Formats: sequence, structure tokens, C-alpha cells
Amino acid sequence: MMSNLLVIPMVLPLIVGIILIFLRPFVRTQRVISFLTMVLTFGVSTYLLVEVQRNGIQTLDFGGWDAPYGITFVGDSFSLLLTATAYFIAATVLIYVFATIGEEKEKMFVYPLILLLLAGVACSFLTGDLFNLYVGFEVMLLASYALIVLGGEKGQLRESIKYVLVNVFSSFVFLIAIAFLYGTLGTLNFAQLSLRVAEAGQPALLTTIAIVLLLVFSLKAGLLLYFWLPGSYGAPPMGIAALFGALLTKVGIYALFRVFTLLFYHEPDITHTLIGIMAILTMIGGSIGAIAYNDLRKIIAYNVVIAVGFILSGLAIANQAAIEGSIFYLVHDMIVKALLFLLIGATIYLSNVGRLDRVSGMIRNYPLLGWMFFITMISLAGIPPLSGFIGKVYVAQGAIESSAYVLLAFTLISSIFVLYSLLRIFRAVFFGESTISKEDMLPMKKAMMIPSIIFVAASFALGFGVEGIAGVVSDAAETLMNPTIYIEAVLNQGGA
Amino acid sequence: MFQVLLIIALFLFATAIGIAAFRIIKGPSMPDRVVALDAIGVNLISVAAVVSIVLNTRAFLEVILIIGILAFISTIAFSKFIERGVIIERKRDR
Amino acid sequence: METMMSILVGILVTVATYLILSKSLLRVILGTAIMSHAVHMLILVMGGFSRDSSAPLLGEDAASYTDALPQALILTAIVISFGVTAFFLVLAYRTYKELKTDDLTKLRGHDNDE
Amino acid sequence: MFGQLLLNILIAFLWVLLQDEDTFEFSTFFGGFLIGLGIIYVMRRFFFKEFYLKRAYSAFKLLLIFNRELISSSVLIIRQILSPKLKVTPGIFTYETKLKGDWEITALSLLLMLTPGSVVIEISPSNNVFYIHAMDVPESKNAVLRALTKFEKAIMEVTR
Amino acid sequence: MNASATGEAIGAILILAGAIMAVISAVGIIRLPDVYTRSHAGTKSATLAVLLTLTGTFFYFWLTDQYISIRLILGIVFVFLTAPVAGHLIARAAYRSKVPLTETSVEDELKDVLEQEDYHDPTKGQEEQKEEG
Amino acid sequence: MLNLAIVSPFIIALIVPLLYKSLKRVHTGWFVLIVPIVLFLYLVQFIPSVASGEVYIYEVPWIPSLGINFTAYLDGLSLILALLITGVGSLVILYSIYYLSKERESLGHFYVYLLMFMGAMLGVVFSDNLMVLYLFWELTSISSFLLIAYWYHRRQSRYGAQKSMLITVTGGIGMLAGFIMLSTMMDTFSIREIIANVAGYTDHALFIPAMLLVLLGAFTKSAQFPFHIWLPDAMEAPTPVSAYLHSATMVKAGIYLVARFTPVFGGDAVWFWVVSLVGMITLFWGSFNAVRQTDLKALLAYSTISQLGLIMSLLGIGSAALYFDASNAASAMYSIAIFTALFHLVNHSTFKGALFMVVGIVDHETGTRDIRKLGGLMTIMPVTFTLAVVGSFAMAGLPPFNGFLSKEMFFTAVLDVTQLSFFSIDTWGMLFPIVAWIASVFTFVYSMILVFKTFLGKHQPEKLEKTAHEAPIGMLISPVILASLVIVFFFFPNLLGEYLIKPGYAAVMPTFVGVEGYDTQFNISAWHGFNTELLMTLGVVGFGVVLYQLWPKWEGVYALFPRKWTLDNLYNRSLLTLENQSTNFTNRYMTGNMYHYMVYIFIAILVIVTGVVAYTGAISIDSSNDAPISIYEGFIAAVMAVTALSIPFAKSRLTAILLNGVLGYLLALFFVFFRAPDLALTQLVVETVSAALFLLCFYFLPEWEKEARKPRIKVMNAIIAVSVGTLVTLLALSVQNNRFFDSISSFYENAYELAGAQNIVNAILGDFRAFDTMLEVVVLLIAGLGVYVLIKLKPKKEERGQDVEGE
Amino acid sequence: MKANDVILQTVSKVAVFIILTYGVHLFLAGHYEPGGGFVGGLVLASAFVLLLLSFDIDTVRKGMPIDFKLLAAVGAFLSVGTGLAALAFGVPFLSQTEVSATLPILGEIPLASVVLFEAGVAFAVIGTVVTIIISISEDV
Ligand code: NA
Ligand code: NA
Repeated sequence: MMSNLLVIPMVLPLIVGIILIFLRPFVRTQRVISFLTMVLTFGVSTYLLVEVQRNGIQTLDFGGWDAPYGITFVGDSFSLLLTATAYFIAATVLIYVFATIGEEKEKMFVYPLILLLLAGVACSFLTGDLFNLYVGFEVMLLASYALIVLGGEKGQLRESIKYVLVNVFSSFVFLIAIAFLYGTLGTLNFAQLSLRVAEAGQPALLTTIAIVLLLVFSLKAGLLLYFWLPGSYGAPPMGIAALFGALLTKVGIYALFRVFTLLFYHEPDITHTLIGIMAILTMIGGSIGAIAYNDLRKIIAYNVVIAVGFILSGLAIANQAAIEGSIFYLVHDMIVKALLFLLIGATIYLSNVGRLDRVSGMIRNYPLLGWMFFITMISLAGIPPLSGFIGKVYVAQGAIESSAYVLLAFTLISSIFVLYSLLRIFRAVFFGESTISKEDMLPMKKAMMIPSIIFVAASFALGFGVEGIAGVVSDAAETLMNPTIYIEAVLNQGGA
Repeated sequence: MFQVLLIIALFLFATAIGIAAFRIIKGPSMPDRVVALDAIGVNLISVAAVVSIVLNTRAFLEVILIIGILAFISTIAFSKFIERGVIIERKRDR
Repeated sequence: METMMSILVGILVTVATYLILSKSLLRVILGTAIMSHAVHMLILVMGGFSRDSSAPLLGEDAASYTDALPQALILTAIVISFGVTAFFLVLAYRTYKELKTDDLTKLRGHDNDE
Repeated sequence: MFGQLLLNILIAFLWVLLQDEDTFEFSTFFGGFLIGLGIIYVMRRFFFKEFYLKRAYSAFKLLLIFNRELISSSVLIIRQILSPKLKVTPGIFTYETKLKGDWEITALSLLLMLTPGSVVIEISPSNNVFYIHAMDVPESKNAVLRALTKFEKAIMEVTR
Repeated sequence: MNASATGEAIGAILILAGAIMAVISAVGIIRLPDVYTRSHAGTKSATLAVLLTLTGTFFYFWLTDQYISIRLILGIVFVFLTAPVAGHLIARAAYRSKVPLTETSVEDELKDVLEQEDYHDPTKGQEEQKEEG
Repeated sequence: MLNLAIVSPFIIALIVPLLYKSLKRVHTGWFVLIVPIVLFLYLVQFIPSVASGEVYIYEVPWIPSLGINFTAYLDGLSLILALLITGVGSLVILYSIYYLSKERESLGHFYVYLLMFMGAMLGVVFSDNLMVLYLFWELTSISSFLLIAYWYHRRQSRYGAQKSMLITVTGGIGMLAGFIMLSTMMDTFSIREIIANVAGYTDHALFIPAMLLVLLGAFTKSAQFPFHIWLPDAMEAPTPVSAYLHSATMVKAGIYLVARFTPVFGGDAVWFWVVSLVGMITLFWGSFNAVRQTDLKALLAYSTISQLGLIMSLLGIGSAALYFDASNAASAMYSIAIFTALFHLVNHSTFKGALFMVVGIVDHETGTRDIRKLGGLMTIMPVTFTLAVVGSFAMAGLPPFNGFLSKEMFFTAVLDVTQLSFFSIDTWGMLFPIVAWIASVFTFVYSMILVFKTFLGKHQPEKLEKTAHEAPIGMLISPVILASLVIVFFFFPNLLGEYLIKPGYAAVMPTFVGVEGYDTQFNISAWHGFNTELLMTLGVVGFGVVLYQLWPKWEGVYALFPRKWTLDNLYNRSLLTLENQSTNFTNRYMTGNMYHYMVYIFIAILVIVTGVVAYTGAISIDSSNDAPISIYEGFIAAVMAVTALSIPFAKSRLTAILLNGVLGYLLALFFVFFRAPDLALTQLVVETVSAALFLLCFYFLPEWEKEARKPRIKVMNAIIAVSVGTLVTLLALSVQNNRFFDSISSFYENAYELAGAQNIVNAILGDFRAFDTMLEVVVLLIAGLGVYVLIKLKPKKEERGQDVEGE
Repeated sequence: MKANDVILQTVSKVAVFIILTYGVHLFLAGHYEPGGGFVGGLVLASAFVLLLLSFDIDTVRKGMPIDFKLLAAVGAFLSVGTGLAALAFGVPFLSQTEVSATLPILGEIPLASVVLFEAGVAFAVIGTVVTIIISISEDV
């Protein structure tokens, strides 16, 4: 199925982002347009996702040049599910941004940059071409560079430097890997790469190149090489950080899933074992980090790290159940991480303190905020009926099926650390003697809470309504587990 | 014969570039380096012309003017950098 | 030729890596610039080298053309590297103006405050 | 405004030449003219002075003079560089010109600088005093001054 | 001798001449004692060299391929126009950044003028300039 | 419908805050009270049919495609617990109406939590689906957390809440893992189906791990040693909560779970030993520690721990019966322990519920629960005293209270154990009666302490915050009802046994149902003649009285356990150590220093890639097919190498930029050699513009200094750098030797026919892969915007108004 | 003494013409010869840079009141827009057309959408490069 609709999730925010540059002085117009764009794009992505369920994988050859010669967009359940989730999050987070970012930054292209960031994210999800993936990454990264320093505070500059350097470096390594792959396989199209890797039998050299790619995406995803992450996610304004927390590492995770299910699945003893080891170390590092600090931003940043390890455990196990679990968890984590960032953002804004040892009893002043944080905590710990549960169950089941008991243990233990790290916040910040008197209380902006409410609702909906996306997720996992489905859809279209 | 002469010429240009590169490394003053850089740029123009003949293509003739333009701009930039620190002024005070 | 080029790429990568490991932001950025040279060269080398092929310009009626795809990729990569380098440079500049240092070891942040 | 038109036509011709077409196509010329129009439009505020072309002959003469000076001074320089024992006595001296206006001053400077052995280091803000660095003052100062006056005269023939 | 051979001959001669000039000026860059004298060699002898080469190339393409390359002509013009300016700017930059003249220099009429006035201070510039003019 | 019964408390919970806000004058508890009463009455009607062996199943689809459905399952076992939950729930809510002031307490929250708990607990006991069971299981932990932290401004409340949450949720997660193992083994989430199919899986490798993990959940929830430490701290909750959650219901969830899974795991030696031993240890440890408590609630907490251990051990002992063939009628006698367990479960809920309420009344009326301050309340609070006597004596196992009956049966069970001759019981079996007896002695002692130290002795009004007087009648209703039950059950135990306990037993030991004569022994009676059990009881009383009298003499025994080594301390210290060590550890590597991060990244790359290369032997080099190197190419390459290598040694920043520029220009030259004119052009221009940018920015940056680093670090950096470079070279060479496929790019040579372009590169950029180019433009645009924003948008404090609005 | 930039400025004015013309040529020639939007754009940008170097920002602004940020956006808009135009014709995104229209006076000119696409590239390059350079330079 060829449909130009497939490019909309990427090109609509792109063109609107560009147009908004011209509308710089009109802040309100920018808000309305950017929000509508996100909503519309979410709608289109969702429609495409439904379409995939009905008619199979959607592809679009740009310029009409057949794969592998041109660049092809491939929308399967996995990529479109993530795309739709990303836009859902973006639309919602935008409301928070409206309320908090301040007009000064609004006039400094924050909306165009966010839209372009999303375009890059969508491109990374949808592209079926390795080099185009690099380009999509770069669009996303540059937008993120610009957003992370937005405001130019000292701390932001300091952390941005690290963020930019690591990403610049990893992009170089990505290019090196692309060069090697092109040298050995002579093509860039995922489907054809998959065919050729299979035909060559993934010899040692290709496995080595695969490992290079693994490292590249690990840098982006924060798998083991997450050193850059905690500082960076603490730097930008919270609304932006929420987008980062929800989206950026996920793109790296997506790439890992794509590459290690579609291309390099012939030597799992090497590649997937390595992913497993890295996932475990990531969970350990993240768990330890999450309870190491009193700084709220850091705690949640390390929580991002834990989730990365968790999700990648599913890839390391690589059976249907585990992959399904990872996908469930991925969607959940995107939403609830955004929620967590927003709540912490509101907390920091309202308490004017970013540390859990300097404020307490906030639930008395802001009960809604407090309870939503509580629910978030429960959700992230993977407790039913909230959204984190089903993914956890499936990853665990996959681990058991593959006798990956070490991974099983670490995934489960990590969720205890998640719980504890957030419980520390809840206990110290929301419970306890109220440190903010009624008079000194900053009024809660409604718009600050609306997105969180939406996310909480989403977490419930996703938990209760698992059945609603179960089909999509299992289709996504099935496509990942069976590369031929993807290859057929990309290379054999149009009756060829 | 003709090819040989061209290769010799190329070699001579390369030598000139090498010598100029030596001056860049040695200095001692910054303007010295810029002078040498400018000389390299100018010699590169020659190289591009000769290479076009050697490779028997017009494709690289485009390079000539480009190098000319770039050498000029960069020399100005370096000079201003050395002279005033600022290479592009907001408003020239005169 | 291919071997020589690969070694050259390795040398550039070595220098770039060494610079990236510096304390001074200036050196680090320069390191990334050199790294971009190395990477672009590597892509070119991976495209293969042939003395008999001509530049990928169809007007020149040659028997064979060099692989144009890596060239296109490099062009894109060059442009992107340019954008990134520009941004990185300005970031370094702003950082220095704001924090009065370009020493990465002094740009630690408050990781150790607890 | 005449100068601009001239320039425009010049650009159009340049354009035709750049296209490397076998025959002169009016359409190409017209395209070039349009492009020139665009460029000149963009640049329009940089036209402070008008541009004259009617003294082509004087210009040609100027070119000849220049070529002669160029060769003679080149020989001088090469001799100096290649002489086994380097013996240079450079220095900076001034020259006050009668020329006026940016174009005249520029033209003179360019010609002077193109002849080896002399570089204009500074021009006074009043646009009339040249500070010239010469390679070998005792030997070439007079040659430079002579060339200067020649150039000056030839330029004035072209511009006035 | 056909046109092609003529083209090759003229081209070769001019190009070789240019190449030799290039080496000579490079030698000048090494041998000459200070930046000012080096800039004579660097910017002008080299300019001459490139003009020779380009002209040679121009003739080669003209006579062997019947190809009149406007790019080459433009290139020649451009180099002609800009090389001296470059030399001027470098020398001025050197002088203003206080790179000393070689000891064998015999006179410096610029020194006093520059030293009288503090050209580094933009606030003072205006008035003093008026006085001078 | 049962599912609705589970959900109804949640639904009501949603409107409680509204009721609380809108009807301030009526105590919210009155509305809430309706829920458990209605549910209780609804459940009571099931008693006859369930007693006759009926079970009820209601299924509401939730995630049918994953086999997770909201299946409510009512049998004898769940009915016992459900009646406790709703029955005790009703009484506790009634009690709370008088206990919690509607003026001072935020009742809205309180009843929401309580209802949430009630629903969750019903969910636990009714769920057939493992995942749904887990859902409700964790919900009980969460509501417990909230209830313990009800007075969250108190430090101790928060501490207790967190502790209970951490321990029970951790156990829950373990249990989840066990559940998933079970479901993975048997491909179902339904407990019924698992029970039906388990026979074929007892040898499965996951059987024992699953069992242990399920037990982990049960033990943490039921406060079994060594996880019991949360329960005493949970006493920070308001007393109605303690009575309800932490004695009558929630802690019984673990018991329920063990009972529920007895048909699955029972009959296995591991199950027998783990459950019964943990139960016995808990029984002893709880009773032993209860004695020395000075806080009445803490005493009750340890007592609860101890009693839970008792029930747990009974379940373990009873499970041994499953070792036998079901048709073996004799084996049924060992399963009496199961029956006893369920019986005591009910009994414990009655007397412990009453005791908690008594303690609550004492606390409420005197302002303290400290035994050392209390005394002589008998005359002031006669009703309460009576209730205390009933509860304590039942707890101590004295007639005529129900505790006596179940305690006697317990002794029977432990004595029976000694006769078994499998699972190595013959060697260790004697431990059971001994430990049971010792624990009973302590139980007797603390029961006496509870009554006598509080109500007898000297009244010390000066130590009390309030003037003590009898509790209001409303507060007394609930404990009175419970105390009455304590007595009623003593006199009519078979009413309970026949209609509730036996159906419960049937649910736990389904294989024994219908076996001839299995139910004859379940006739509970107070008098069996002078048997061993009675002698043991007499011994308990005798020794108990002595110990009680001599308490000050042997108090020092507790000092033998150093404070530092208590489990509580272990918990506290390990959390503290965990946090501190985490901070230390994380700080040690997350230095914030970019250099370190880059070193980690490089080393990770080197180690991992080299490791894989070494493992797979990926490097294979063959340069024989190389194109020859021409002189100028070699020359340029050499110049390039030298230039590159001299950059780190450059003395000034300008030199470095220049050298980098030279490198770029030489690269352009290579592009020429490689027949890439477009690249050469682009490279030239980009290099120059980049150099200009470097210059623009570098002017403001500090002068390039010599890297002031220790030589050691420099050498290390150099080693890393050389290794990375070498790795890239080796891989590049290997790739050149292993071109598995031809490039697809010959397709593009048809650029003229396909795209009307003669410049193939440009055709690729502008047409075949125009999408890349389009995005590349976007990248540039973002870079431009980014730079603009970076420069124009500055932190406010500096007030650079004019800069913000640039053009 | 103030530096007198008369030579630089006068020569630059002429040079800028050559560069601009050459830049446009490079950009249009890309279809057949080396060149294209990016290089063309960079060369055009370098003309502006030359002006900035020779004069100063204020003078250049007065001479050319262009907001280069917006120029970059226009460029990106053109590039993406030509891609989107394909949607209107029901062909895949970014399908380039190759109509060469024969118009009166102008004769046959390539109306290939590629040209528009490349123009977008060029504008974006000019806009970005000049924005960056001006932004930095102004921040002194
Ligand atoms: Na994330
Ligand atoms: Na391009």
C-alpha cells in the first residue's frame, strides 16, 4: 500500500514549524497552530496505525523511486505506534509549555523548534533507510541542542556542552558504521540490508559492524553509555525536559529494536547477549543513581536510565512475549515519563526548590499534584491496573520462556528501585509537615495541571484498556520477529 | 611528454605548497602564517587548473574561482582578526 | 591506495580522539572537526576507488563512473557537520562568556554537591 | 543610473559566457539580464558613484603601462630572492597623491601593489597619503615613485 | 603542428613557467627576512605564477578542445583584482599588530603617524581624525 | 454479582470526598458503613450453598486476548475471608465513627483509603486470575501505605508507611514473578486451571522457584519472619486501621495465598518445610518479642506476627497430607492442621480485633498506650476491662474462649507431625511441639501483661494526658460484638466449623473432599479428656504465671540481643548504607567531567568492539588488490598525516585552526583524486566558512594553552587515541577485503533517463534521495535558529534589552 | 590613525558582483555539472560575508534589509513545499517534475521542480550562514 499519508506525521510538523518562524511575534497564533498540528498529526498517525491493522504495512517511496534506490518510509505497527504516542505526548506537553515557558522564549522559536524536533523523531521512526535514519537523528538532535540551551542559563550551557559533544561524537560513529555497512553490503535500505545480511549469513565482520551500531544507538538511547543523560535532562525548561525524557532516548531504543530484529538477528549469542549485559548494567547504574541524590531532577533522570535498561532487556531476550512486553512498556514509559517530568516541574516551580530535603508537606497545599505524583509512582513501579504493568509481565514472561533468569531478576528488582526512588520523593516532598504556609503558597496554574491529568488518564486508560492496543502490539512484535513481513512490504510492492 | 611536464609542474606546485606549509607551522608571527596561507590558496588554484588537464575533465575548473573567492575572503578575515580581533564589526566607527 | 587511505583515516581518527580527550573546549571542538574529515574520507574510501572511472558527470562520456552514492552521502554529511559545528562553536563561545572558562574539568556542574 | 544599466548588461554578458553555449542566444542574454537586475537590485544602495566606460582607450594605455612595470619589477624581485646572499633594505615611505575618490585611489593602489616590490600598507583617513612598503628602498624607491606618477596620470586620463 | 599540439605546447610552457614562479615565490616566503618582504613574494610573485598557469590552461583548453572557459577568465580577473588587496591587508594587519620590520630596514615614515595617535581606542578616534583631516 | 461486589467499594470511594465536603455535619463513616454491611449481608446468603459444595464463577473480560480477565471465584476459602473483610470491616467502620473526630480529621481521605482497601481485599480473595489477584494484592499494599501514613506529618507514620510498602511491594513483585512462572509453565492465568493441571508440572524446573516466589509474597504480606519488621511500625496508623488491616484482614492475605496455593504446591517437601518452619519461627519470635513491648499496640503487633506464624505453620503442616495418595483415608487426619488454620484464622480475627479496639479505647481515653504509664483502669473502664479479659484470655488459649479450641487443635497438629516419616520429618519433627509450646508460654505471658498491667495495679493519672473514663457506648459496640463472638464460637464451634471452616477446608484440600470419613474428625469439641494437648496447656499456664511473676528477673535476656543486630536496625542501616553508598558510587563515576565521560565511552567502545573482534575473528586484511598509489597522492597523504599529527602540538589557536583548514583543503584534493568534483567544491567552501566561524568565535575564547595534564593521563589519552584509530583502520581494511555485495549505485548511472540530470551526484541529492537533502536543509535551518537563539536569548539578570529583539 | 578601508571596500564591491553571478551560475549548473544548491548557496553567502567583512553589519543591513533567518525559513519552506506540491498531483512526496516550458522571449527554460527545490537549499544556506555570522558578530 502506497500512501502519501505516511509522510504527514513527519512533514506536517516540519512545514508548520517552518511557517511558524514567520509568525514569530504572534505568540497566541503560534500556540494554537502548533497545538492543532500536534493533534492533527496524532490523528493521522493513529489513522495510519489502524490502516496497518487492516491492510498491512504502509510504505511510501519518496519521489516515486522504488526501494532500495530511493528513500522509503515504512509504517508498521511498531513505528506508527511510537509515532502516535510521540504526538500524543507532544500535544499534551505543549499545554504545559504554554503555561510555563514564558513569552520571551516563545518569541525565540520554541514552537518551531519543538515541531522540528518532532519531525525528526517521526522521521527516525518511519524511515526505512539507514542513512536517512542518520539524517532524521540529526534533525531531532539539532532541535534538541537548540532547545536544551534555551534560556542560556549557566547550568544549561554547562550541561549542553556535554550533551552536544556526546551526540556529535555518536553521530560520527554512526556515520562510520554506515560507511562500513555500505562498504560490505552496498546498500542502505533496511529491507535490502536485511536480505543481504541474511544471504551473507552475518559473518564475523558484519557482527562487528552490528556491535558498532549497537554502541551508537546505545549512546543515543542511554544504554550503558548514559553518562550524558542525567545532567542534560536537568538542563532545559521542564516542559522541554519532559519531551526529552519521553522521546529522545526512545528514538535510540527504537533504532536498536529495528536494527537488531530486522538486520542482525543471526548471531544472538553475541549481539543479544551483549545487549542483555548492557541492559543489566544500565538498570544497576540507573537504580543506584536514582536513590543516590536528593535533587529531584536527577532522581527522575536516573529513572529514565532504568527504563532504558528495562526495555532493552526485552530486546535481549528477543522472543515474541518479551518484545511485546518491551513495546507495551515503551509506550507506557513515554507517557508516564513525560508525566513524571511535568509533575516534578510543577513541584519545583511551586516549591521553588529542586531538592527533596528542602521542602515537605506539599500535598496539603497541592493535593492534586501530590496524588498525581503518587499515581505516577505506582504506574512507574509497574503496579496494575496502571500502564506499566502489562509490559512488565510480558518482559518477565519472555525472560522465563527463554530461561533468562538473571534478566528477570534485574528487571523486577529495578522496579523496586523505581518505586523506592519515587517513594523517597513522595515521602519527603509531599508528605511531612507542610513547609509552605497558605499565604506564601504560589497559586497553581490550571494549565500546568491539565497535561498531567491527561497523562494520568492515559496511564489508566492504557492500563485498563490494554485490550485496545494488544492487537497492535502483538502485530508490532510479530513484524519485528519476522523480518520477511517487513521485507516483503518494502521490496515487493506494486506487484513486483 | 606533455603529461610528464604537467606532473613536474604539479610537483613544483606541491613543493611550493609544502614550503608555505612550513612557514605556517614556523610562523613566527601570525601575519607570516596568513601570508603563507594565502600563497597556498593561490597555488591551489594552479593545482586545480593543472589537475583538470591531467584528469582530462572540465569538472574541476569550477574549483578555480571558488578557491580564488575563498582565499580572498579568508585572507581578509585573518587580517582583520589579527588587526582588530573583530572580523565583522557591528558599526565601523569612523 | 585503499590501504593508505584507511591508514590515513586511522591517523585522523587518532588525532581527533586525542583532541576530544582534552581539557580545553577549543581542542575538543577542533577534534570533532578533524573527526568529521576522517569520517567523510572513510565514506569515500568505502565507496571504492578506481583509477579508470571518471567523475559521475554523464556529459563526459566515460566508460565507467565512480560510485556516486557515497559522494551524495558525504555531501549531506558535510552539510550536517557544518551545521552542527557552527552550533557547537557558538555554544562554546557562549559558555565561555557566561562561565569564564573553557576548561571542561571546570564545567562539572553540581554532581558532587551531596 | 547609466552605470547601473551598463553593469547590468555586463552581467548579462557574463551570464551568456558562463553558459558555454555554442551560439549566442538572446534568451540566455535576457535571462542573464534578469539575473543582473536582481543582483543590482539587491546591491543598489552600494552605488555611491557612477561608472564611466567611455575612456576605453585610456584604459588600454593604462594596461600597457602596467604590464611594463609589472615585468620589470618582477624581474627585480626574483633576482633578489634568488641571489645567494640575501641583501634587502626595505622600508616604508609616504606618497601624497593628487587622485581623489574611492575608485581612483583604489585603482592606483591596485596597480602599485601588483607591481612587485611595493605594498601600500596604509592610506591616510583623508584618502591622500599612501604609506608604501618597498622591498629595497635605495634601489627601488625611485622606480616606484616613477611608476606611481605614470599610473596616476594614466588613471586620470581614464576617469576625468 | 596541429592546434592540439600547439595547445599542449603553449599550455606546457606557461604552466611550467607558472610552476617555477610558484616555487621561487615560495622560496621567497622562506628566505625573506620579515613578514613585509615575505608578503611581497607571497602575494605578488605567487599571483604572477597563478596568472601564468591559468593562462596556460586557458590556452590548452582553447586550442585542444576548442573550449573557451569563461571560468578561467573570470578566475584570472578575480585573482588580479583581489590578490593585491590581500597583500595590503596582511601587511597592514602585521604593522598594526606591531610585527617588527627587519633590522635591515632603512626607513619607516608610518611609525610616527601611528604612534602619535592611539588607534586602538575607538572613543578617541573621531576627534583626532578630524584634526588630521 | 461478585465482580460488582468487589468494585462497589471503589465506586463508593469515588463519591466519598463529595459526601465529606457537602455533608459536613454527618460523620462520613455512617455513609461508608452501609457498604460493608450490604456486602456482608450479600455474602451471608452464599453460606448454605457454598457449604453444600457449590462454587460461583463470574467472568468479566478485561484483556481477553492476553488471557487476563476479571474472574471472580467464590468458594469456601474465599467466603471465609470475604465475610471477615466485610464483617470486621463493618465493625471497624462503626468503631471509627467514634474514634475519629469529624472535626479534626480529614475523613474524606480516610474512608477513601479504607474503602479502597476493602475492595482490594475482596478482589484478592475472589480473584481467579493471577494477574488480577496481583493487581488487588498490590492495591492492598498501597491502601495500607496510605492508611499508615494517614497522619503523614508524623515522621514515624511516614517511616512506617514506607517500610510496609517497600517490604510488601517487594514481596508482591516476587510473587508476580512466581505467578508468571506458573502461567508460563501452564499457559494459563487461571488459578483453577493451574490447580487442575498442576500434576504434570511438579517436576518442572520452574516449579520450586515459582513456589518460593509465591511464598515470598505471602510471607511479606503476612509479616512472617524475617519480613515481619514492618508490622510493628505499621501501628502508626489509626487504631481502627490496625484492627482491620494489620490484624484481621490484610495480613491474612498471605495466609489466604498459602492456603489457595496449597493444592498447587502442597505435597512437596520444600513447601512443607518452608511454610511450616517459617511459621514456627515467626510464631516463636513474635511471641518472644511481644513480651517486652511497652507500647500496647506494639505488643499487639508482635502478637499478631506470632499468631500469623501459628496459622502459617498449620498450613505447612497440613500440606504434608497431600504427600499421600488422596484415597488414603488415614492421610486425611494430617490435614486437620488445615482445618485448624482456617478456624484459628477466624478466631484470631475476633479476639485480636476486639483487643485492638480495646487498646484504641485506652489510647483514646487516656492519651497513651504506654504500659508503664497505665494501670488501675479496671474500675474506671469496667466494660473495656471485660473486653480486654475476653480477648486476652482467648489469645492466651484459655477456656471458655475460642482461642482455647484452636490452640488445642494446634497442639494436636504439631503432635501429629512427629508421627510422619517422610520429608525427613522423623529427624526434625520433635521441634514442632517444643517450639509450639514455648511460644504458647510467651503468648500467655504477654496476654497477661496486656490485661493486668493496663487494668490492674496502680492508677497513675499524673502520667496520662487525659482524665480517663469509660468510652462512649458507640465505641464499645464493635468490640462487644467481637468479644461476644469469641465466646459464642467457644460454645458453638461446630456451627462455624460446619458452615464456614469445612467448606474452606474443602477448597484448600479438594482432593480429600468425599474421601470416606474425612470430615468426622472435624467435629470441634472443648473436651477430649486428659490428653497430651491439655497437659501442654496446663504447662503453659503454669510456666506462664511463673514467667509473668518473675518478669523483672529475666528481662535481661533481651539485652543479649544487641540492638545493633536487630532486623529493624538491619533494615534501617541497609537503606541508609544503600543510599550513602549509592551516592558515593554514583558520584565517583558521574563526575560531571566531560573528560571522564568521554574516556568511559571510548573505553567501552574499545573493549566491546575489540572483544567482539577477538571473539569472532572479524579482521581479515588483504591489500593485494589495492589500486597503486601515485606519487602525488602519497605525497598529499603524507602531508595530511603530518598536518593532522602536528595539530595537538600547535602553539596557538590560530595555528590550530589554520592547520585544520589545511587538512580540509587537502581532503578536498583527495576528493579530486577520487573523482568527486562536487565534493571538492563543497569541501573547499565549507572548510573556509567553518574557518571563518572558528575565527569569529575563537577571538573570545581564551588563548590556546598547552594541555596542563599529568604525563600519565597524556599517555593514557594517547593510548586510547591510537587504539581507536587503529581499530577504525583495521575495520576499514577488513571491509575492503570483504565486499559481500555490489553497490546498488549502478542504478543511478541512468540519471539522465530517469531524472534528466547529468550530474549523478546532484541527481541523487535532488531527486533519488531528495528527502535527505530536504532534511539537511532543515538541519541547517535549525542550526541557524539555534545559534540565533543561543546568542540573543540570555539569562534575564544581565538586562541586555536591546539584544533580545535583534533585527 | 584610523584604518582606511577604501581599497578593500572598493574592490569588494566589484568582487561581490562576480561572486554573486558565479554563485547563481553554480546553483543552476548543478543539474549538469558540479554545483548545486548547497555550493551555490554557500558561494552566494560568501558574497554577503565579503560585504560584512569589508563594511560592517549596520551598513550591510541598510543596504540589504533582509532578515536572513526568514530567508533560511523561506528556503526550507521551498524545499519542503516542492515536496508537498507532489501531493497535490497524487504522486509520491518529493516527486520531481521535469517540465521544460517554452515561454515567449525566454525560450526553453527548465521548469524542473528540482530547480525550485535547489533554490530552497540555496536560500536556506545563505540564510543560515549569514544569520550565524551576523549573530555572532553582533554579540560583541
Ligand atoms: Na527517555
Ligand atoms: Na546537498
